[in-house]
Amino acid sequence: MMTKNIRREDMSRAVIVHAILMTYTLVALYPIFLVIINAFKTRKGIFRDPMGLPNAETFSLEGFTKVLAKSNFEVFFFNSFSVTIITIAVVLLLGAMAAWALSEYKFPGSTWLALYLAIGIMVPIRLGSVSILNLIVDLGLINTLTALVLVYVAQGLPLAIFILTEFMHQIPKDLKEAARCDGVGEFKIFFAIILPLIRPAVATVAVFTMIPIWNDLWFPLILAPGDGKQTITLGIQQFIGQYVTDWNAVLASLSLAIIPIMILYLIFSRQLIRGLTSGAVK
Amino acid sequence: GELVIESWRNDDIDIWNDKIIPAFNKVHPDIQVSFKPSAPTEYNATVNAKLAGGTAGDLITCRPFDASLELYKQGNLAALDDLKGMDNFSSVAKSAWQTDDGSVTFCLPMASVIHGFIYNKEAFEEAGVEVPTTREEFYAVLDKIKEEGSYAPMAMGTADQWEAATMGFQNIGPNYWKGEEGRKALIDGSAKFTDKPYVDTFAELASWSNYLPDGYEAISYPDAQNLFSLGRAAIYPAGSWDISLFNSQADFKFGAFPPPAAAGSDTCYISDHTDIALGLNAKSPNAAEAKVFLEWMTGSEFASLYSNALPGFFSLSNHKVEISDPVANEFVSWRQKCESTIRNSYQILSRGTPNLENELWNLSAQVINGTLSPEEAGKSAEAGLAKWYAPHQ
Amino acid sequence: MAHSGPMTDWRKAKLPVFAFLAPATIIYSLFMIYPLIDSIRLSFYAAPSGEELAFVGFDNYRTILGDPDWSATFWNSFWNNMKFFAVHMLVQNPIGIALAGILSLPQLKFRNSYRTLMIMPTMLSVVIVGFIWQLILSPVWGVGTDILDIFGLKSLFGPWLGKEGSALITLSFISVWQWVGIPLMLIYAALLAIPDDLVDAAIVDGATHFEVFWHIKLPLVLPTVAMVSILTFVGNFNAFDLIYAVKGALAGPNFSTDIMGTLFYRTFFGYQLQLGNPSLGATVASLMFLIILAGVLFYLFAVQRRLARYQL
Amino acid sequence: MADLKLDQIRKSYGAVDVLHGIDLDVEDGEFVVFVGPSGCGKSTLLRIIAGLEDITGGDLMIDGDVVNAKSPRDRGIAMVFQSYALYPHMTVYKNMAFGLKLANHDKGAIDQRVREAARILQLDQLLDRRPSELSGGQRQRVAIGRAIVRQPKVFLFDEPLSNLDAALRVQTRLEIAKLHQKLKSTIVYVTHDQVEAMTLADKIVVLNAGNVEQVGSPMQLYHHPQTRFVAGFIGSPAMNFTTVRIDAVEPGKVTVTVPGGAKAILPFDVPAGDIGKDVEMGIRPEHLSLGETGAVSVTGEVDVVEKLGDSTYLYLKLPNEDRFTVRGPGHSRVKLGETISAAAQAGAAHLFDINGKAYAKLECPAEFSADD
Amino acid sequence: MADLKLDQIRKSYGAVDVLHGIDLDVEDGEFVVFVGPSGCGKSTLLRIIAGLEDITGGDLMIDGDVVNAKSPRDRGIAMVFQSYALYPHMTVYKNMAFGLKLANHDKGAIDQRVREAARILQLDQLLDRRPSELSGGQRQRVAIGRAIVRQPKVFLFDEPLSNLDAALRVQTRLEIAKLHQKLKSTIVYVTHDQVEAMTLADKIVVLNAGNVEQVGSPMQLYHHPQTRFVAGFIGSPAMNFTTVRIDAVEPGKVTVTVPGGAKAILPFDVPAGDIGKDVEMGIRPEHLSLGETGAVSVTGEVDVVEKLGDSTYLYLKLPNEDRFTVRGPGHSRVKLGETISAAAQAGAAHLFDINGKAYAKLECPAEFSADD
Ligand SMILES: Nc1ncnc2c1ncn2[C@@H]1O[C@H](COP(=O)(O)OP(=O)(O)OP(=O)(O)O)[C@@H](O)[C@H]1O
Ligand SMILES: Nc1ncnc2c1ncn2[C@@H]1O[C@H](COP(=O)(O)OP(=O)(O)OP(=O)(O)O)[C@@H](O)[C@H]1O
Ligand SMILES: [Mg+2]
Ligand SMILES: [Mg+2]
Repeated sequence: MMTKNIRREDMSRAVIVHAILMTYTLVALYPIFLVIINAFKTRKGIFRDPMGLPNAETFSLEGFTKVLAKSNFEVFFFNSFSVTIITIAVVLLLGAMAAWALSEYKFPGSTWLALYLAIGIMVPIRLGSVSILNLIVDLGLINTLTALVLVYVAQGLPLAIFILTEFMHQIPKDLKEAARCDGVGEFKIFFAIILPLIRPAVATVAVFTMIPIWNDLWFPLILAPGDGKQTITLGIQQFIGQYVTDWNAVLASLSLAIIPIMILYLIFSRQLIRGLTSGAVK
Repeated sequence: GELVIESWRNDDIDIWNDKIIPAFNKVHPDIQVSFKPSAPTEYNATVNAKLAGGTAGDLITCRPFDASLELYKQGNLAALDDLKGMDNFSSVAKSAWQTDDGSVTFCLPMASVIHGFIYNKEAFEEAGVEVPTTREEFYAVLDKIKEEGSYAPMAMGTADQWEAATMGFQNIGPNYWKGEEGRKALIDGSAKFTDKPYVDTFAELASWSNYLPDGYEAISYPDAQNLFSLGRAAIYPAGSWDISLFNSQADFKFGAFPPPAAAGSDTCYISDHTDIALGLNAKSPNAAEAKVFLEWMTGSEFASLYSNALPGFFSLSNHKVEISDPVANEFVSWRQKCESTIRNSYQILSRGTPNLENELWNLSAQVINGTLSPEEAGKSAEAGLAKWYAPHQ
Repeated sequence: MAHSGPMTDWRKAKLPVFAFLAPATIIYSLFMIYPLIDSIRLSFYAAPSGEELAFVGFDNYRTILGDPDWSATFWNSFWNNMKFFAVHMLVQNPIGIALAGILSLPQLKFRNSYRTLMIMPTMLSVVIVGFIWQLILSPVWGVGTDILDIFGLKSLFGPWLGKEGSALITLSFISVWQWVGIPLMLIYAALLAIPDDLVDAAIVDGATHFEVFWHIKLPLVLPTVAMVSILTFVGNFNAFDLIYAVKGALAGPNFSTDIMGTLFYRTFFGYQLQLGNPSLGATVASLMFLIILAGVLFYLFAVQRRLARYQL
Repeated sequence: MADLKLDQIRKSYGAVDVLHGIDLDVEDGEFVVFVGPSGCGKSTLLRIIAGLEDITGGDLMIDGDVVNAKSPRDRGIAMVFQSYALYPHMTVYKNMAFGLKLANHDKGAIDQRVREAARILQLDQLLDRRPSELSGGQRQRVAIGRAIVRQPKVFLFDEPLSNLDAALRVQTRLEIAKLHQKLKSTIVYVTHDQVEAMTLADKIVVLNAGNVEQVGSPMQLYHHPQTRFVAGFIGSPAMNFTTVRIDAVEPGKVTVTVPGGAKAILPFDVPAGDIGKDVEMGIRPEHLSLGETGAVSVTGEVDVVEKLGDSTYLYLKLPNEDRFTVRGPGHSRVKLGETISAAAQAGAAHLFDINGKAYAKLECPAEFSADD
Repeated sequence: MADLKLDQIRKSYGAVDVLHGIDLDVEDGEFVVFVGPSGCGKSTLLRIIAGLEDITGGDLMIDGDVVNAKSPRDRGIAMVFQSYALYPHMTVYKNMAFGLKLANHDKGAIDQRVREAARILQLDQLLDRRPSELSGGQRQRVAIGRAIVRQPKVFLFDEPLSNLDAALRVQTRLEIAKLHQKLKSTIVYVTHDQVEAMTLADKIVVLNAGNVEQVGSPMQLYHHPQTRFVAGFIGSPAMNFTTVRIDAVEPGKVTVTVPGGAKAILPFDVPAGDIGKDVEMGIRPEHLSLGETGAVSVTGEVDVVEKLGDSTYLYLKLPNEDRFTVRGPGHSRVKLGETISAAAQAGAAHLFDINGKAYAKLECPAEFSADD
């Protein structure tokens, strides 16, 4: 009964479509899977049969025990987490505020300011490392997570403003005007109406901002290499030595480092899906 | 405050934390020391940035020659000539961390590394070959093992480039250019890379491609280490620092032999490269404590501790050090029978652009990959030097 | 930038406008623009070893572009970068577009799961990505050979990362693998904004799903495709990490994987025995900036203007 | 041109049943209009005919062939969407030619058909414009043109006029009517506007919550609604309803008490068992006359007066709080708050049982019956 | 509550002049409706009153104060938008309370006002829902509620009903009318639907291309349009127009030739200079009777028939190709293609000169004049 009404071409199309999607999903995930299974193997297990699942002979938590014993992984996590979360929060707030001002208000030089704020997308901030370091030293922020947050915020703002401005344009004009007629002040309009409305866009920006920060190695190295301030990526680095690489530990810490960012991503991605499927802000 | 040591030696954290620092603290319990390595590839950039920003640690691990010299010239490293115990080091040992005229020494030499070949004793037994003593025997052994087929004759790759230069070119080269003699001749311009010894070195290197595993172009340094330590290769062109890894990972017996010279040559040459030293950040607020630490490092306790904790890193001090590791001992014993030299690209010759060391990485890798002939490699290296180095112009 | 309508005159809201813009602009100017300008300023100075910085005008630019060695290196990295970009344009974006197109098919089950999973690689750090792919492509460990063996293509396997001819392309593909999520995400969002009615109309008009995609959806998301392209361009010409993680700053073999980012790094910070030269490094970076700016301006004036954004 | 047969068509989205078994015959050349409140399933049914939705149960036949499993392009249908769904990046010409091009018609033939359709719809001058450069009415015509060129067996329209303003709506409505006369094509048309339904349809299908409430010609539905729902839905302003009590029944006659206590004798066949029950009586505003006496008369307070110029709507509140709309003349002098009476002939009344089913009306003057 | 005065209000966007000097007085408690075709500037004018657009020239006074420079929140207005513009992330209650909360009213007062408004609008049950969970009509009421709670001096409505379906539109229209009666507030209301305008307004302002075309009560506009534009715009179906030739004039009387050749004597004062000119005569469909003879009579071929149940619209094509709509009875038997005549009383006719200005109509039966 059911099948009679379903077109054959639909069935075959569904099969092909899912075959393509699954193939690509496999391509996307298999390498990650490799890292994770190998993290649970002995060194010999890793290199004798890198594709094999850990079995009785090759299973080992050696990497994890080493990582957890030798390094303050909790501290690294905490540092990475706090830097990432705080940066995201600040970038989103300030970025949204600026994007709002740029998209909502007409003022002399607004186009130039928008361009000025976009330059940051085009140049590698690494170039300014020494000046940044000097600045941070002058501000007495060296070896603090604050230093990282400030730099990451500056780094994340241009793209955030760029994307959020686009989204802001989509907010129905009526809504803002209704609020103005309601006697709502400009700040309140932004915080009580606009911010809640662009949540999906905010989630997108959060993901874009989060990736490079979580994975950055450079600024933690020069701005906050101190004890108790290392981030997770920096933490992993300690297992990649000059001449000796501790593969078990590297794989274990890589796996451990994947988890939190995946969790963060999944959190944002629910908002993201909402954003994508609800046509932004309608 | 606390003394912070900047280093690229990630690998040594445990040794410093578990052995060296506690030993120091037995003598000076009031001085806190912490060892803060960063990734080796990022080290130079990081330290430069930190020095520029004034946030670097008190003690800076010194690369040999120009990298450190530049730091000294910029006023980032303090002169250490007046350090007590500095006379425990030979002038050769200090040469890597002195101004060109030798008037100032700015880092305390710590260790050198020696190149040679490590071999799998079981593989040699299975193939029925003996440790080669001449170049001809060396290739006979390689041929034999290749023929026998159960081992890759030699474990090395060119993916990381530096292996090709450091474990290849600088390993076997001194036998061609007669060690220090050839190295100095390059510096004063009396020898050129287009000369026979250099072309011959490249040529020998090129012949290695026959003995390397398939796809060696994409084999990286850790790959090669693993190939050997997992018992899949017979010979491993080594730096002495590899010993400790193999000690912990190889479950077969292995030995070492120096780069074989041509049959009939009377002297053998080895690369005994001054590799690592420790300098004092000129702006360190804890200079006094730092000096105490450095002085302690000139002593025999440190020499013995360091050489034994890190088999393959050989103290550069004049103290007699008893090395318990047999293979390390084997390496250091070559100092007696062969002439020592350092890598020929390190002193002065990498001061300009193009940089000779980096050139040699590239050229050695290309020669092994077969994308460049030995003659062209020589010409290219020479042309690079000629660009900026007056004696070669 | 398209504006939805008349904007509010700032005079009515003077203080708020200032308050909204100030924090972002200040942090950004202080920690982004000031350091960048300060560094770019360096490109007009030179500091012979141990001496003070001195103003040298365009000398550094003359060196980079005029000196045969430097210019060879520079243009080599430029062309490599173009190839790197070309692979992204020809592979990453089409794959992203195609996957987004498939994901936006009506009545597709599990679309969100697929999408979430496909974007995973984008979340990884290059340390991880470089490591994984070196492992897979290593001739020693045989993961790659084993996988090809499944399809009977074992003989095709080669040390791609190690050959001059293939290393750059291989790295580009790895980068594509990692970043496909971005075009996928952006174009998927744009595709979802196309009203269902349009698709239905085309289907009733006799179009297959492929024809709908080709004739209707794709033309309508072209502005997004263009935006993705320019982001790809900017991203590619700023790229550095992956090549550095896999091949080091020397970008071997024989500089065949050297792109502007690695050249900049090597020049600015130095590498191994080579000392960093901040002045020349800043010069390279300024040239990179000019190239990127040229690309962006080209996009703004030649491409974006011609692409009509249709009111959907 | 073709006929269409729906046989027990059912549709569910997951657990939600949207259509509960629709039976319908559409003859060749007939203009059928689906009406019904929002969400009743009109669009769903139309999309099922188009092939845009799968059928959950039942059979759909076009020209005698079961097409359940056929894709839209093989059904010989063309559809005009409420949003017009014009391809924004194509010119008017290309919009119309698109389907033909996909079907690999040769260029000359395409051109001829497009120009012919453009002529009929007076789009000749606009062929090079893009949809964004057209007015609403022009867009609407392009959408229709796109359907015409394909020479489909069946035209499907989904609320094609609802995005137009009042004047344009009237005008386009007339054009569609003329088009139908000219093409003699089978048309299925969805709307929730009953003026459109009344003026365009040969046959109206009233849908309610996924069921067919009644099928018939506009006049049949207007004069002989079979249910209270249809009675209330067809006609504008809507029919007035109030509760009346059945006092006595005779064959073909029923006596009821209307709110306020007056009695009325109406020509309905009501079973004796219903005596004493409260049922609903309906009278259309246009059949009520102010102040006049008639068979049925109601009295109430005027609580809104709407003057439209040509006529005046008076909204009465009856004693039982039910509300009656009365259409008075344009120059009516009735004031807010006044209590007035309105009356209608017995034949104008409708009577519905407690389930909303109409009682059979017996005697019926021409004025109150459909005869075509 | 307040009065409103517009004095030579002008508005341009850059070089585009949108409003060309609007004068208008709105009295306290008056319900004023702006009508006009799309793009004529209705919304712009409303938004100027709200303070959402800057004034280019002229003065706007509320309660005697010039408010040109005041921001919306200081004007004591409340606005209801066509799109409702409800805050999607807030419940109905919060939507209504939002403005008050920001004005720092105390909680109890807010709650009381919101509940009172909810009661008036029958939203009591919906206070905890979000806008996405409401029907169109309910959303509309929330939007109105949000305006009510603020107890503004002036209510502004911008096409509040245009997103609703027909039934809901009628219902909401009545609610707004009652609300006005209850609150006695000053209301400015924009619509392009003239039924709304006619039924709601105390005073209608007809705008055309940025100018006030005519201001007056609905009946004044219906019976005494001062221009052809107003005549055609007010009334549904629209007034019929055809070209007539002026044959002779006498004081208070003009003889014209209608298409087809018949003569008609109409009660207008036409200057002798216009003899021989072609002018436009307008007659509303509802004033034409089929077949009857009258002062003015036109003959034409029926080219469309629309049966609406209660009445039938016949579309005649006159000999000069002009089209006349005639409203016939619901049971009309007229067939397509028939040639029929329709006639009207002389008083029903309107006559416009070549500039579209109405000629003064002299004698006028009550039926054709506004007297309120
Ligand atoms: N994809 C879907 N999933 C679940 N329910 C759906 C879906 N599409 C439609 N429905 C439901 O089916 C019912 C019928 O919808 P349909 O669009 O046919 O209504 P309609 O009669 O066209 O209404 P309108 O006049 O508002 O267009 C509605 O209750 C709707 O909520
Ligand atoms: N920001 C603007 N810039 C330029 N012209 C504008 C702007 N806003 C409106 N207009 C123009 O002003 C005129 C009046 O617009 P307005 O919105 O007031 O019309 P309206 O009478 O409300 O029409 P509708 O019935 O379609 O809502 C239109 O021609 C419109 O194109
Ligand atoms: Mg519908
Ligand atoms: Mg408007």
